[in-house]
Amino acid sequence: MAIPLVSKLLRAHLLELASKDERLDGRGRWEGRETNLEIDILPRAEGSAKVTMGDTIVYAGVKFQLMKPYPDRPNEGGLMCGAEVRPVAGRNWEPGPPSAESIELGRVVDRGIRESGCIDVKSLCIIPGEKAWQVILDLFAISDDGNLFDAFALAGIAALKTATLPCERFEVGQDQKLELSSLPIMCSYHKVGNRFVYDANYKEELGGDERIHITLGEDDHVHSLQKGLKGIFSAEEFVEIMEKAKDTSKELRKLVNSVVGE
Amino acid sequence: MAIPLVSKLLRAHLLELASKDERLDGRGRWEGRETNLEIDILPRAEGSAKVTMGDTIVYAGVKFQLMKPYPDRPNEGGLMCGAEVRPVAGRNWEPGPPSAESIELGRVVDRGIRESGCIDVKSLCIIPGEKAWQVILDLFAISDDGNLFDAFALAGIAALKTATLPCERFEVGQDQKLELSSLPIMCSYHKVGNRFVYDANYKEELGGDERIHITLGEDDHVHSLQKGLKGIFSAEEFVEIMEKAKDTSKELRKLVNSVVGE
Amino acid sequence: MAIPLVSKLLRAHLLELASKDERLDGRGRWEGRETNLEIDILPRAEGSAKVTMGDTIVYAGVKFQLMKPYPDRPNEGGLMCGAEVRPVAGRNWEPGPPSAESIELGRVVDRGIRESGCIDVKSLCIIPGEKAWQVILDLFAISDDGNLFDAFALAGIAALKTATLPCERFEVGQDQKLELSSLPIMCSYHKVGNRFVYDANYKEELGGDERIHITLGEDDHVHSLQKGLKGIFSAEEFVEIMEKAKDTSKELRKLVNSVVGE
Amino acid sequence: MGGYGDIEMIDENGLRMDGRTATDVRPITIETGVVPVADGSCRMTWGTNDVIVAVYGPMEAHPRKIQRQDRAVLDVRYNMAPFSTTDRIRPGFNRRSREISKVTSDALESVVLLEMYPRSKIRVEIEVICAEAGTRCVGLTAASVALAHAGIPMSDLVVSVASGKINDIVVCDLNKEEDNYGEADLPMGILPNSGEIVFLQMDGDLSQEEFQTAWDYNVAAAYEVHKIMIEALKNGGVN
Amino acid sequence: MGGYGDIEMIDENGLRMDGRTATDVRPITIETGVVPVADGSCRMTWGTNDVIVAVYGPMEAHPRKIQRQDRAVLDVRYNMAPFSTTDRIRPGFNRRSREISKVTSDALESVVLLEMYPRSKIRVEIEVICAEAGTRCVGLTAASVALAHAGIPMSDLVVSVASGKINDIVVCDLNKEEDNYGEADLPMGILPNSGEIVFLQMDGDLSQEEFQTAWDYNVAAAYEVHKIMIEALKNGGVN
Amino acid sequence: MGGYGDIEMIDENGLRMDGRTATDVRPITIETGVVPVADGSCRMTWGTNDVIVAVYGPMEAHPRKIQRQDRAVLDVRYNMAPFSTTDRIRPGFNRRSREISKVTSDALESVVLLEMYPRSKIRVEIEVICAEAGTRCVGLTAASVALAHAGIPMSDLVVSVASGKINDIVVCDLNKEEDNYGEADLPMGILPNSGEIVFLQMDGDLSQEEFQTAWDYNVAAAYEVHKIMIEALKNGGVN
Repeated sequence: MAIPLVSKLLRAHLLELASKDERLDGRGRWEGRETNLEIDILPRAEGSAKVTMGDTIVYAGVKFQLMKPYPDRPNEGGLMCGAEVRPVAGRNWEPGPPSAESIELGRVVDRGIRESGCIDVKSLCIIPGEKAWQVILDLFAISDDGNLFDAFALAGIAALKTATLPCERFEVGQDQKLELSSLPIMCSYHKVGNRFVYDANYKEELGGDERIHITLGEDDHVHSLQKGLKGIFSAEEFVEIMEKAKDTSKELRKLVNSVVGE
Repeated sequence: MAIPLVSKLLRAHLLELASKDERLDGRGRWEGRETNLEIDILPRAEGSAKVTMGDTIVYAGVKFQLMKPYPDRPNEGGLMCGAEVRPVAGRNWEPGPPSAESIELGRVVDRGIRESGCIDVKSLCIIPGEKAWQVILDLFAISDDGNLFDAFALAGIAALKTATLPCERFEVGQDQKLELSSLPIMCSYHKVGNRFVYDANYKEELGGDERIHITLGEDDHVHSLQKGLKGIFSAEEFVEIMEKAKDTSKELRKLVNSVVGE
Repeated sequence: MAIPLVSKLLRAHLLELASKDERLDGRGRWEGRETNLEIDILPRAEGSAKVTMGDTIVYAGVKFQLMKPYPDRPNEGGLMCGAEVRPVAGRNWEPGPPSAESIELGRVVDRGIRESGCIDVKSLCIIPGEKAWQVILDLFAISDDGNLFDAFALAGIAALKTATLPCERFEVGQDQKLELSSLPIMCSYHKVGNRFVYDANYKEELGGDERIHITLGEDDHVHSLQKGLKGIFSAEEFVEIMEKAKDTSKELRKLVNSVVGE
Repeated sequence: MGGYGDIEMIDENGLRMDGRTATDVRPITIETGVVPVADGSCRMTWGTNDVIVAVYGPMEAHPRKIQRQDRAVLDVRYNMAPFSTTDRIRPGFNRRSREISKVTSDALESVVLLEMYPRSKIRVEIEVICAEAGTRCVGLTAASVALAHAGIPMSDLVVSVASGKINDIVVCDLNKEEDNYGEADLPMGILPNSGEIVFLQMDGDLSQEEFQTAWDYNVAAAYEVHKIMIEALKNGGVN
Repeated sequence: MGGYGDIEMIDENGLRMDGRTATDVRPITIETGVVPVADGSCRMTWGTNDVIVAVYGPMEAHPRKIQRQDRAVLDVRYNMAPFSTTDRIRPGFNRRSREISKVTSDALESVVLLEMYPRSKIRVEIEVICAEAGTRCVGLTAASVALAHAGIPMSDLVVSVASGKINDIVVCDLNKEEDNYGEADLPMGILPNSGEIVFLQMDGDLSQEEFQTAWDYNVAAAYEVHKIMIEALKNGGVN
Repeated sequence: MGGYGDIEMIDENGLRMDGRTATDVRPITIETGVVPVADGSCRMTWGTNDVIVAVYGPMEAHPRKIQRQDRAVLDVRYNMAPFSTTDRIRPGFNRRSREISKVTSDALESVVLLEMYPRSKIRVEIEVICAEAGTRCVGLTAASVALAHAGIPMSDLVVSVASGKINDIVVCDLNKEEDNYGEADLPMGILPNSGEIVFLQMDGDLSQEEFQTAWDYNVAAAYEVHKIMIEALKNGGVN
């Protein structure tokens, strides 16, 4: 990703807004943008979702492949999660091999899903040591107006929840739903104008400092954390955003359940 | 390939020549350069040819490998066609991964041969689903004075026509000729000075606009077309070069047959 | 590797020193820096050594993998030798794919060991045509103050001499020592101030011309030679350094034997 | 071109398996403005094809060595999303995508008035979200709509259509099944105002007569598709 | 995080397999100046981990396009030597190394006074020679020592420690066996003078209560490790 | 070096399988001007080896960062065409080619008067069209002819020859079969006017005495090959 020059004016403006507890687009500090979730919108994918958060738009598609289980885990299938931010998504995203930014994006979303244990990799085994399903979750950004992390995570878990194992096409029995035992949800906080806000948009990211990504599962269990970018934060600051993440993750989980069906 | 700067003078000169129905090197509009075809000149290849068209010189070499047929086509072998224009061939060709230009070169020549159906891929099968021949045609430029497309296509089809399946070396029976059921021939036209000419040389390419590649088979059947570069042409212009391609392809087919033997 | 600009002053200074038969760090023309060899210092490697020659520090680690023998040599295992000079080792070494310099380093050290025949590749075969050991020798520079070639070669042969085949971990019998039938030793000479010196340091390399690498085995048999860099030398010059290499290689062989045990 | 002619793709009434006549084009929708952060964009569905195009620019071309003193640089990328086909596509370099990007760029360069923006760059990003058959035609057509939506001046829109041959019959706008068993494919890029050509490819086997029919079908279809493009731009306005 | 809980990793007395209590850190040594040609360097062993860090700079940043007018560029690389693990690591590009390099760089940028060296570059090279568990923590901690050894001004040292969970018990500084069977891992980068955080990752499964315990263990351990760092810098001096 | 010594490569009269004595060189032809668009070129056949070299330049070196203020940059590439060997060679990066390019470049830099062309670049492109044994020697020798044909000033031509050992006997200029079963190979690059050396490699096993014999064979052969080079340049003239 090309690094845009950030004017000192933008940073000063964000600082001033923060001092009045305001944000660029009029939102409250912990308020997210309007979020829309659609499912089953990619006819060639075995599971799919589209998430719109303000002007940020992403797709998630699930495909399955047969794999040979790893020798040390003969009874398990696999999960692969790739995030691609191609130059279609914004003027600062560049073509070429994956940037450090998009590698981090993919790995942080991947960990949140993987570490929650929501997919029982043992249930993906077809013949121990010989054949198992590999779940491939592809995250694809169409429009980046900030906070791709949460948009990807939300689209990703929704796409998985709608996915169907294409057993018939691969001639290994009848098609069946991919079972998810829980719904890990990521909430991201960005330090803007010297205080953390939820769901920063692109301009806030541009004039901001560090960001913190929290993935919570059922009963507020923590499954994944990541601090990104240059910046220092205190234990008190962290406690505050963790509290907020507990609330917001519950709301987003409700959204997924209402759209996909529990 | 490095993009050389084209002087406006060259374009103006070409336009003036065109207005008098003349060309840089004195040729007529539809006249090709002196073309020479030699065969069997690469001792390590199973089929080979060298084509000289004026100062453009290329080699084509055929090698065979054993392959496992693709699951959806168990009774077929394969054809692979690669064009390499290494920096030996001219001051503007650069080292490194294949440029967009050389990818287009390889793919256009490949399609002309492949789509003509001149190689019966079923005849390349040795044991269905297990073993088949892969034909590899390597096109290699030594000197680029323009119109590598036609030179590659001509050398390629001639090399294939001289090729012998190395059955003995691979211990699958006795050596035998590769059968070709037809001789697809490519003719390329370049818009220079606002009109199409046949077999443009390097300077004409440099000061020209779009080019059109036509591959014709027996009975003037069309097997492949490609328009390259920026430029607009009319239906009437296309009809004219198609008529010329019918004549020229017959002449070049005669040349191949006279050198290789029908 | 970034090419540092060499001041004419340095070259002039080296020339002047040479005229007085002196060197930058006070050594004699054929005198090496203090050389220290440690073994068994990498707990995860199956054989390892660390060599310190003045401020040049390198590690060598041996790992084993199972391989399928090549079809034309069904009774043989393999040796792979890779040299990596990562940017940790000095301010002019750069990240990215291996430079021409580090490729040459790896290949010259590899040839010295391979061509001496000190590893009997037939003894690495476990089941002919099916399973054999591949010996992987990784050379890794920590600090480059010149003459990485000799440091790598010395660490490499010492690491191999300490290596143990991990038969138990791979479940193919009991662990056993890797047998070496000889100890090839490399000695490198650099033309500095218009005369060859032994074991050039970084500054001498910087202000020097060509270098010559000689690998000698038992009874002074020659196993590998390489001339590197721009420069011209005479037959007489070569005879002189060959004589010196005979002496120095014997001393270094003694060092290896004293540390590793014969 | 597979050319397995034993499957009946056209019935006794001359209708194709999806009910179209030989000259019918698949259903098409166009929506502009679908990438809010871009300077111009559109989504085009054409049969089951689903393609999104974003346009960025004109903006400063950098590094400076890619700048042209007398015109803008056009930077066109065609890409298929990993989930756009039945078998997943691995991200990364791909000879087919490189070639389609190049011919699409060549076609668009023929109509975009690049001389109006010296030293600048215009990026055109074509993303195939769902592929059926003829994605290169959909991409090129949608790209000219997105350029218009971005307000980039052009001498004309480009309409791209492909005709082909199945069961020895020439038909317009092959769908996926027809493409799998088809014997030839002739995609063209047509300027609807002059009838001139900026894009042309073909492979397979066509007699001179069949070739002429396929050409004529493409030109006729281009005028129909053009109407839908104009309608979408009227509705969506220019950014 | 494997999470195979049937192996007993903690005995009835609360002691771990290597004899440590829940809050004990593995043995640590630090030696500075181990890369003589570098501007600053150190070797840190932490359990069986063996990490070497070299610092080069501040030096001119080139090519010029990477220069920043108002500060130095920090160029951090984390790499594992091919022989650092039981299964050999193939040299070359690696997503995991790229990500660890980035988060380490982010953490160090938070403390290095980059504004003091406009237009220049500081290189930090972290090489894992032998890996046990927690190499990213060792790398980050050792990097801050090497920067101090190079005389680069910083607002504070960074101490990085990870706590985790095994057999449903939270413990500090997982060793290799514990890591293999562990159920969670929480690495943090702590500024010992302010208690603030510059690095934070976590994966696995921790309840809110367990999470708090792991956090507290890390903070306590950081103060202990900090003492060893200070001692090493006193002994080794600044280059 | 294979070293399978059970095949008789030399008969009782000291003749090799292709009829040569121990010191005979394979048949050689040289033709200049074979790449018409280049500034200098030649084709050299040596046994079944067939090598084409083109020289471009001196021309402006760009990007500017590769320029040297006091001399020209020499850019040498050695490459084997995919059809040059029995098993096809895949195009692309190749450690062997990279190393041979480097040693060839080092050898040529020793004789080309680069100081005469500050800030410029000279490209030498060596393409092996058909390989037998000793392609690096043929490439280096042909490159010096092509440079002379391009009118680039040199202090001397370079003649490269390799001697080796088969069946414990030292012979000059190994052919393919001899190379397959040979026990050592000593390629050298010799300046025929001074007898000095600019290129030297060796691998295998040679006693000090055998080594001296191989060296002497190379020097003697170099004078013979040099005559053919001079003859070709006389016939072909300078471009």
